[in-house]
Amino acid sequence: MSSPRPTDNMIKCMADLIDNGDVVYHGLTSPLPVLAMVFARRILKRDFTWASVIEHIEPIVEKVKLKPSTGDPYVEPEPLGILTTIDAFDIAAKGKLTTMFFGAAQVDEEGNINLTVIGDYDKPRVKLPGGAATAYLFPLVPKIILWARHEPRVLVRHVDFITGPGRLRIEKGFKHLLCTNKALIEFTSKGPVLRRLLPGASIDDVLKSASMRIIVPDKVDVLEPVSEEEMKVIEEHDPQGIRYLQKMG
Amino acid sequence: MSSPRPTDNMIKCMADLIDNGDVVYHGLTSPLPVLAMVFARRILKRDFTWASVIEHIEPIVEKVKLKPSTGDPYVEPEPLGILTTIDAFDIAAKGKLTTMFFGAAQVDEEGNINLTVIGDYDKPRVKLPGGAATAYLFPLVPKIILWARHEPRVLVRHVDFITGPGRLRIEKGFKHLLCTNKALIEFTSKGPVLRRLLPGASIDDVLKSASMRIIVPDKVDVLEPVSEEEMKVIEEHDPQGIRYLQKMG
Amino acid sequence: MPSPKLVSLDYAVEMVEPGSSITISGITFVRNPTLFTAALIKKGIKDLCFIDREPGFALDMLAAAGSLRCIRAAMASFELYGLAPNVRRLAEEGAVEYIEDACGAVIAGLRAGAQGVPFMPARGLIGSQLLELHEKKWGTWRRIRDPFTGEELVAVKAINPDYAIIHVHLSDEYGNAVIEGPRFEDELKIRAAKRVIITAERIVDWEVLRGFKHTLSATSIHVDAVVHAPRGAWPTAMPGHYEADYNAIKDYIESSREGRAREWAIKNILQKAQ
Amino acid sequence: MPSPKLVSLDYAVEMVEPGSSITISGITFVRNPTLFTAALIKKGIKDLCFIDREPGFALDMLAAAGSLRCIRAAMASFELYGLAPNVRRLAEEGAVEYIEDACGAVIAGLRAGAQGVPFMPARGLIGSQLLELHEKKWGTWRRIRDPFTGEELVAVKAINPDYAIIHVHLSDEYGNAVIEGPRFEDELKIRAAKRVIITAERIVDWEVLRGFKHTLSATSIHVDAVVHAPRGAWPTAMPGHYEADYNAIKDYIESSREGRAREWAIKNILQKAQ
Repeated sequence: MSSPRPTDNMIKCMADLIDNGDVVYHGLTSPLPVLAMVFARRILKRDFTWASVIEHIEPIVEKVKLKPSTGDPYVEPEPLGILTTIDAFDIAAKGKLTTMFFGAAQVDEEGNINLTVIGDYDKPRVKLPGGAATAYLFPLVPKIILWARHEPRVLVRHVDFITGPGRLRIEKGFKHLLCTNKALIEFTSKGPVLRRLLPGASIDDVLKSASMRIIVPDKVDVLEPVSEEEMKVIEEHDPQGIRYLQKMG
Repeated sequence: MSSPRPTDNMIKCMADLIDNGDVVYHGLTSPLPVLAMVFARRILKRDFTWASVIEHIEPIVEKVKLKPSTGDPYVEPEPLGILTTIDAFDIAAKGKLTTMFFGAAQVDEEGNINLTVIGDYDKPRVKLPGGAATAYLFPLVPKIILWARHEPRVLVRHVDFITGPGRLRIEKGFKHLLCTNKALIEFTSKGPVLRRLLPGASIDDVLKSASMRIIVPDKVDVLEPVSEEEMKVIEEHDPQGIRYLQKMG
Repeated sequence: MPSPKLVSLDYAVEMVEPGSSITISGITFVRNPTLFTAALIKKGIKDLCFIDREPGFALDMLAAAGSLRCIRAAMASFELYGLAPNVRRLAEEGAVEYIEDACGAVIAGLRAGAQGVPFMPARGLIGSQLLELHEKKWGTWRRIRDPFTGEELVAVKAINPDYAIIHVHLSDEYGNAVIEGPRFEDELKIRAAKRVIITAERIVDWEVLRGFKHTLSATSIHVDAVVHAPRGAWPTAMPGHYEADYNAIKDYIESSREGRAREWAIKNILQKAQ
Repeated sequence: MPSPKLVSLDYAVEMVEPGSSITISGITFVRNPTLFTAALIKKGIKDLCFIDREPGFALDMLAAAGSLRCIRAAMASFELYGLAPNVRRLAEEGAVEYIEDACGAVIAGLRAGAQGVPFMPARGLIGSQLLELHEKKWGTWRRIRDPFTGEELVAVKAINPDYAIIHVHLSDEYGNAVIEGPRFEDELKIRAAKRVIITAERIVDWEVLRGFKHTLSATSIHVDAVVHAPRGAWPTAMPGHYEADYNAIKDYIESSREGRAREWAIKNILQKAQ
C-alpha cells in the first residue's frame, strides 16, 4: 500500500461534502468524483442516491472500479436500473438533483468556471473540451462541488469565458464549493472564503498559489489526512492509480 | 355461421381504405376499426403497420379477439413490443402516422365532428365521452376514416360543437372519409361526395337518411357484400358479436 | 438510497389531502389503481380535481362517491358500455366542473410538468372549438408563435398534479419500480406530480431489479410512498397478471344505476382485499 | 409492416450525402457506430455537420479524415486522454466551425426534433456566455417568456439531423430494435433525425422481440436501413457484449499524433471486420 498523496486527501475532502439524502450525479472525466462518491458511501456511510453519466442508478458500490473513462458502464457494474441523463436532468430542472461535481480549467472569484476556451472563442489559444452540462446545471443544482488544481492560472480573478455562472448561484443561495489539492473554498457574496486546509498546505501557500483573492476567516479547519484504512479502500477501487493522471499531486 | 349484416359490410368498406405502407392507429371504443384492420391484413393482404391505443405494435393478427374494450391489451396479444401513445402521437406530429379511425356522434358537411356535447358546452343536453385524440390528430393525420350511423341526427349540416375540424383537413389536401352503414362518403372542398354504396342501400336512402347534403357524382361504386369466407374470418375475431353493439345494423 | 417508503394502504391514503389535484395510472379498464381508489372513497375524500387522458373505471368510482370538484380528461369512457356512468351524471347535472381536454394536449402538459418547464409547444389542436374554451375559459392553452419561424402553435400549460397514484408490476421498498407492457403516460405522471404513491402487485428486493437492462418506470428519487397491493387493479386488467373482469364491471354499472356504486366498490374491491 | 430494410454496410454508407448533418449513438467511448463511421471515412465523405451531446471516438475519426465542416457538441472529450485529438487540432486551426453547446440544450433540441415541434423551452443556461453565442452567432437558442407567467426561459431550436447512425444490441430486418443498458439520447435521435440507419450486433427474428415487455428503442416506422454489424462499436464499449478497448484507443491516439488516424481506423476497424 502507498501513502496518501494530495489527490487522495482531495477525494476525502470532496466526499465529506456529500450529505445524507443527497442525489449525486457525476459526469465524464471524473475519477475524483467517482472515488469521492465511493468514499462517502463506504467510509463516511453517507446515505445518498448514486446517479451518473453512465446512466446506472445505484450500482454495487463495492464493485466500482476506475477506468480511463468515467462514462464507461463497466466502471459502475450491476446497477438497479437505468436512469437516463435526460431523466436526471429533468430531476435537476426541479431542483431535486442536489449535488453535482464539475472540473474546471479556470475558476474565478465569483465562482464562474470556464471549460470552453482559453483566449478568444473565435481564435482560441487553447480549445478546451467543452462545458458539457455546466451551463445547463449551474442555475439548477443546489450544491455544486468544483475541483481544480491549485495554481495561479487556474484560480483566476476573471475567467476568459463564463461557461458556468457562479454569481447567479450565490444570488440564489446555492452551495458553491471548490476542492483543490490544497484547500476547500466556499464562494460567498463577499468572495471566495477558505474553509479548510488540506494536510500539508499552509494558508500562505493557498493564497500565493492563486490569482483569485481568497478571504481567510478567523477559523480555518484542517482536514484529517487519509488514513491507512481509507487508503486501502481508495486503492481497491483504483489499483492502477488512474486518479493521479488528473495531476493534482 | 351467420349471414353478413350492414356492420360487417361496413367493416369491409373501412378495411379497403387501408393501403399498403400505411401506419394505422385505432383508439378506444373501436370494434369496427379493429376488425377492419384484421380484414385488411388477413383478407385484403394489405401490408401496413399496426399501432393502437393498446400500445402493442404488430400483435399477432391471427390472435386478435374483440372484447368490450379496445384498449384492453388482451385484445391484441403477443406484440412485437410497446409503442407508446406518446411515441405514436409524435410520429403523427411529423405526418408519419398515416391513417386513423374516429367514431363521431355528429358529422357535418365540412367533415367537422362532434364528440364533446349535444347542446351547449356549459348546459349540455347530452354529455358525450369526449374527443380523445380528435382535436390533436385532425390537423396532422393524412388519412382519417370516420365511422358513424347513417341517420339524420348524426349526419348533420352543422355540428353542435367542433371537436375535430374537417375543413382544415380538406384545405390541407388530406383524405377525409366517412363510412356509414349505408355508404362511403368523401369530404371534398365542394362538400360530402358519395363514393360507394353498401350492399342493400340505395342512393335515395343515403340522401334521405342524412341531414347533410351529399353530392352524388355520375359514377357510384357498389361494395361487394362480405362473402362467406370473409364472414368466417370476422367471426373468428368476434365470436360474441361485440361489433353489433355499435348498433350499425 | 434514502430511507424505505413502504407504507400501509391506510397510511398512504391519509397522505392525500382533500381539495388537491390527482392523476392515476392506466386507461379505461387497464391498470387503474382501484384498490387505492376504493380506500380513498371509503375515507370520504372530497373536492379532488381529477386529471388524466383517457380514464375510466377508477375515475367513475371517485365520481360515484362524490369525491370530485372537477374532471379534466380527453375522454371519460366505459367504451362499449357507454360513457362512464357516474361521470356522465355529474357532468349533465353540472355537479362537477368538466374540462374536456385532447390527448395530445394532456401529453404535452404532462411533458412540461415532467421536464420542469412551465409550458410545452404542441402541434394539432388549431381549428377545434376546444382551443377557444382552453384559451378563454380555463387558461390552460394559449396560441403562441415559434420564436424562430413565427409559425402558430399552441402552448399547453404544465400539468403538475398534487398526487399521482400509479399501479405497477413490481417495486422495491424505495420506489424503484417497473411497469411491464403498455405504459400510457404513467412515466410522465410519475415525473410531473408533486407527490407520487406507487401501488405494486409485488414488492421485490433490489436483487430482482439488478441486471434489469431497461429504464425504471420510477426511481426512489421520484417516489414518496410504496404500497403493496396485490390484485390492486382489479377489475381492470393488469397486463401479464390478470385480465379485465367485465362481469364485475357490468355489475358495477348495474349498481351505479341504483346509486350504490360507492358501496359496490368498497365491498367488492376493498373488503375482499382485506 | 412494410418491406425489409436490411442492407449491406456499403449500401447504407452510400445513403449518406456529403454536406448533410449527422448524429451518432453513444458517448465518448461507449456504443459509437465505429464500423459504419470507418466505412464513411473510407468512402471519403466530406462537409458533414456533426451534432451530439458528449461524443468522442467516432467523432474524432470523422475529424481525422477531414469529413467535417462543423461540429456542435456540449463536450468532445477523450476523457483522461484529453480532448479528442483531431477535433482539438481542427478547432484550434479554425478548420471547422465549432459550436459549443450544453447538455441540457442538446437534449431540449433533440426533444423538439423528436416531437415534431419547432422549439423546446428549457431551464438553466441563463448566465452562461454560451447563451450570447447561441442567440447572436448561431441562432440556435433564444430567450423567451413563458406565455402564462412571463418567466424568462430559453427556447432551443429543434434539432433534426439529416441522419442518425445508431448502433444497437439487436434489431429485426425492419428496424424494430432494442438498446440494452444506457440509452443516452439515442431514442430521441432516432425520432429527431430525418433518416435513421441502425447498425446492430445481432439481427433477430420477430419471434425474439415478441413478448419483450418494454418499449422498443426504434420501430420500423422510424428506421430507413438496418445493417448487421457485429462488434460494430469496437473499440468503444458495447454494454453487455464487450468492454472498451483502451489499448486500441491509445494506439489510435498515437496514430493521430503521426497524422495516420484515418488509416488506423480503416485498417483496424473496417478491414478487420471484413
